[in-house]
Amino acid sequence: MGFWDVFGIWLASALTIGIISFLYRDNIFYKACEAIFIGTSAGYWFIILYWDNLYRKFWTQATDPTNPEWYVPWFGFVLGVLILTRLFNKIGWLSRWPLAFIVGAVAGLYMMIYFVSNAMVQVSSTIMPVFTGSWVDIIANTTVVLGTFCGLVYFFFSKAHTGVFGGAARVGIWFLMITFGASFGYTVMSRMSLMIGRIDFLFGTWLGMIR
Amino acid sequence: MSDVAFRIPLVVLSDIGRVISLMFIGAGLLWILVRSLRAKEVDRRIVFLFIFIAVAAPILFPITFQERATLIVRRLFDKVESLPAGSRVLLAFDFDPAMAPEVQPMADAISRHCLTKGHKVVFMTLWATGQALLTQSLERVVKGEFPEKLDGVDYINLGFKAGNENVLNIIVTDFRMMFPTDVNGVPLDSTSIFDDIRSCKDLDLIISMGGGKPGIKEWVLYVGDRVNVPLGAGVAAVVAPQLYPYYPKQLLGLLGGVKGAAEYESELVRQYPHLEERGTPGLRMMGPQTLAHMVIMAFIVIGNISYFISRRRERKR
Amino acid sequence: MLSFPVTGQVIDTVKAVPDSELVVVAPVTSLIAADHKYDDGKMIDLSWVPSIDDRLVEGNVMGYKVYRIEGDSEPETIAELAPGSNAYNDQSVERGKLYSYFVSALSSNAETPSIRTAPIQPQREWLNIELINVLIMALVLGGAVIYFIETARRGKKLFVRKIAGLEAVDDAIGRATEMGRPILFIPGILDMDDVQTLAALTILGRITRVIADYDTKIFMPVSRSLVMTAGRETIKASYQAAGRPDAYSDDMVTYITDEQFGYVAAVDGIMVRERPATVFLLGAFFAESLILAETGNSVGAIQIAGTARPAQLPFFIAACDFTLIGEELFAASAYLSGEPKQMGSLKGQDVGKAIAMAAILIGVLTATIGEAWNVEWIQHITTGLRDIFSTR
Amino acid sequence: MKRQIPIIITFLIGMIMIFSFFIPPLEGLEQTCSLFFDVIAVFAFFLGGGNLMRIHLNKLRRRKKDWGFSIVTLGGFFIMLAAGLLKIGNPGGIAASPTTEGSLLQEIFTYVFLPLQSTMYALLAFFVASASYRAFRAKNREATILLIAAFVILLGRTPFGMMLTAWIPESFSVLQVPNLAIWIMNSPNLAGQRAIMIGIGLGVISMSLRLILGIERTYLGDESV
Repeated sequence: MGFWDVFGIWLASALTIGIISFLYRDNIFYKACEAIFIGTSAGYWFIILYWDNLYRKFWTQATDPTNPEWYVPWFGFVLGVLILTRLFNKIGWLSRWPLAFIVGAVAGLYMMIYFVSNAMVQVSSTIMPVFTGSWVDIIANTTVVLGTFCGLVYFFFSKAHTGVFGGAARVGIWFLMITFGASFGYTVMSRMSLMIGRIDFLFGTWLGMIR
Repeated sequence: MSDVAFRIPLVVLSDIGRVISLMFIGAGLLWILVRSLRAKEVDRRIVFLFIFIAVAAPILFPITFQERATLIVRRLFDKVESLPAGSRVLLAFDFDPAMAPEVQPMADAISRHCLTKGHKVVFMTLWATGQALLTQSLERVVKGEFPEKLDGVDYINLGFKAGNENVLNIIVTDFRMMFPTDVNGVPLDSTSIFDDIRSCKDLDLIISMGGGKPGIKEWVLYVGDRVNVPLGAGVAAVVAPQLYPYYPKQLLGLLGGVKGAAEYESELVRQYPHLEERGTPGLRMMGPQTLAHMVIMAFIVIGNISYFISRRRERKR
Repeated sequence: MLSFPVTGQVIDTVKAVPDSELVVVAPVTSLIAADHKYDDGKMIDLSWVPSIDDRLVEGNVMGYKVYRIEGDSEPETIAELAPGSNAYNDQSVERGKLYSYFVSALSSNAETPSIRTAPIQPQREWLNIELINVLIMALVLGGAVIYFIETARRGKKLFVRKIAGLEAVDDAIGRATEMGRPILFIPGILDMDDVQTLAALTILGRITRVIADYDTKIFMPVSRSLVMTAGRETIKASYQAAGRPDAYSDDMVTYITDEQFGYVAAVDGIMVRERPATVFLLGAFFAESLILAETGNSVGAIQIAGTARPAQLPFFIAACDFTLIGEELFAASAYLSGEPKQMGSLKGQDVGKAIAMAAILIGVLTATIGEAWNVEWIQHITTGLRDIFSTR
Repeated sequence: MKRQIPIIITFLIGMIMIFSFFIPPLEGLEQTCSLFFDVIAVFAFFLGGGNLMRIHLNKLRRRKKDWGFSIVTLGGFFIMLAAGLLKIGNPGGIAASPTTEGSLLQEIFTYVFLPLQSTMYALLAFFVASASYRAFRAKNREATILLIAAFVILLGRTPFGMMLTAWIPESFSVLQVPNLAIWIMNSPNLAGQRAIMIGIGLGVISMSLRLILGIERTYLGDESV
């Protein structure tokens, strides 16, 4: 290994320990790591944005003489310039135009996407026969249908959770709680793998203590 | 109750580090338990310390826990075990270096098992990036551990062929059309292992190990569903839930992630104790996971004890 | 039209093979090229019956090649397909041009072309009839939302049940005021092109109104520049509406970095140094959800969280005091506003839930009865219901 | 005027986007909008990055607490900007991708950025532990259900889950803890996820309509709220 490789590994280990030290308490090493992280990452993402969005996506399309729709990206450019008007008090209100554009586009687009892929698809896949297959399947199917139905009852806003309705809502919350508990328990393993990776790096790559 | 059913996790205590770290965890938990019996909350930094030790100790001083295979794993193990010696098994190494940490342990264990049983093994891969991994594990497991086995007689390496599911589409009717020769250029006709193998139909078992595309799904759709050959699989943990629906009809058994590998290794070592010294990476990788899960569960129990005790005290007041 | 477009029956791919050794397979039959329905005229669908030599046992077909002829030009290969294929979807056509196709069956050393299809032009359609059920559903729901908004506007009282997480907002702000510590608002880590960020900003507008009244400090570190701009607009407007424009400052909203964990490192630092009394975590969160929520918890803050990402909800439930689950996040702003017309929109969304619940109930009943007793007309109801909610 | 135009823009664009879903000739609009968004995001960064510099320069000038770290932040920021804009050390020269292997930008990414990122991510392991210690307590019926579900899943991921329940006969093997864990993931968990997802789908419709119809306009800095 050359000097720079060794230097890189020592630097990486120092940064790793600096971040971990936050678990004990906030300290000067963590603050240093944080400052390095913020500075370099903000710079890094600007570089990616600049070359990828402004140069590759905008500039190459907008200046391509063979592109019959070369003028389209320029509308985006104008919207982009408008956002900078915030820097000037008098015309600052113009910066709301690009915001209004984004809000309209996102609201309209996602309204349909979420409706179709979240609501419609889930309803149609819940429509299924319950009493088929072995007793295990029957219980499983009933659970899915009952849970989905009661879960929806819980989300109902127009009726207070009282009486039979309240009972169903209660069952709905129980299902949600099982969902949350189960997903939580299920992710523990993958989270531990992340830590195993860092410990491997510290004790293996850096200190060479792992056989 | 049989002696196997309730076997206490076999912790091989050979290293002093192991003893110390386990004692530390045990004594620490006991101390926390006593504290919580007095209804005292544990500082989160102590939780952090424990979880760190629980993960780091098994990495530094290998600590393993004996697993008991779940049905989904045992069915695959039993199939390999029950096939008569000389059966033809195809092992597909459909993974790349990124997936290798999870999938390689199971690939090794299954290869070892097949060769120990005296099956004839055909190795291949649908992944260009899997070729090097396949060659390496052949060098290590097959040639290194079973020097008496002969290339072309007891096993053969077909290597990689481009074409994804099209490769499967063709070998399902004819191996030679896709693989005129093995990876070393030896014509299949001149190898004795391929004497009576023409297509996938002539195999006794197919096991695909991977987690991407092409992978298990392609093997199920293009091979398993079309010819009547049992199909087993080993996949990375994140992919496993998507494959459960294929079990048990289209998939004989399924190893999911390091846990699946560890279960298989356990069964293997139980059946063939001499294989233990060849290494059980799956069990070893499960060490930190198991200990971490146990520590978390212990903390949940302790947390509830201290909660109930403090609540009872409040009621008394 | 019944002529082979390529000279010779067989295109020999392996020159060295004499004719007698060529493996000639039967061509595909019934090749049909049709315009892809309900698109912008950019696709043509091909379908055919595979060669009779295309079988699993003793079959000789190695695959198929799809050729396209644009106008009068030379045929070009546009796809090579596996044996067993019987359809292809050509997505590289242009409106207003004529195309015809033929498909060759490939053997190990030769290929046999099919007859050529009649020329066809891809067509543009103005309405995607296939999605008409989605359109009707969307209109029904949209109509319900608008109807209830109008009803509420005309002064009819509408009941909306209490949402615990939102009832707690006032107390949470009050607590920060009493303790004299700041309120931290985290709008998720995605940009303005995510609906959850929009939801977070609408909620921000509501709670800053209260914050401005209480004269409490709010701090909003963000990971996207656009969210910073929008957040400043929102807070500024709320302060103006509260009649305290002088109390607003741009420093309330700060851009940190676009990097997910860089942002998390900074916010964690802010939490332990500023010790906010109240933390709002609303918007799109990923793995950082638990890191932020646990750190917030460790400094003793009251935390109100909400996201529409089901994978992160468990962590908020575990580590925060109140969690807005999915739909509640989107309803929050309307609920907090307390305005009748906003509340009306929540009623509209309940109509959607009622439809979904009814569909599930009826669908499951008919599916079960239909399957158990094999009653045909009941099975039709099930299929019909599924069709209404299907999206293909 | 100042107030009306943004509301009209939102309304028009929103309506067009909704209907473009059903009108094939408008298929390409989504890409155009996302291109516009990408361009706007770059310009917005001039504000965001400018704000970052202003804050840290202020800290430096006024010698506020921890001003030393502001030097580090600014240093890192400018080094990255220079490395990326001028493509310093990039083997492919100015025409190559900024993230080419061997360039200064990519080296800093590998040795500084990556370890920080993955360690920050790895902190999750610790927080998962502390959260489960604190949160999984049987305070009421809901919390008890949460606790039991989590405990079964956790147990199912250790060898003990199988060891404790191996005596259950094969015909009831679904009750063995690892299988029970899979069952919980596939049935009640699925049901809960579905209810949440359907709710989200409907919630987004209602919120989007409020935004498009101009009923919800706090984000626009509308003074009339």
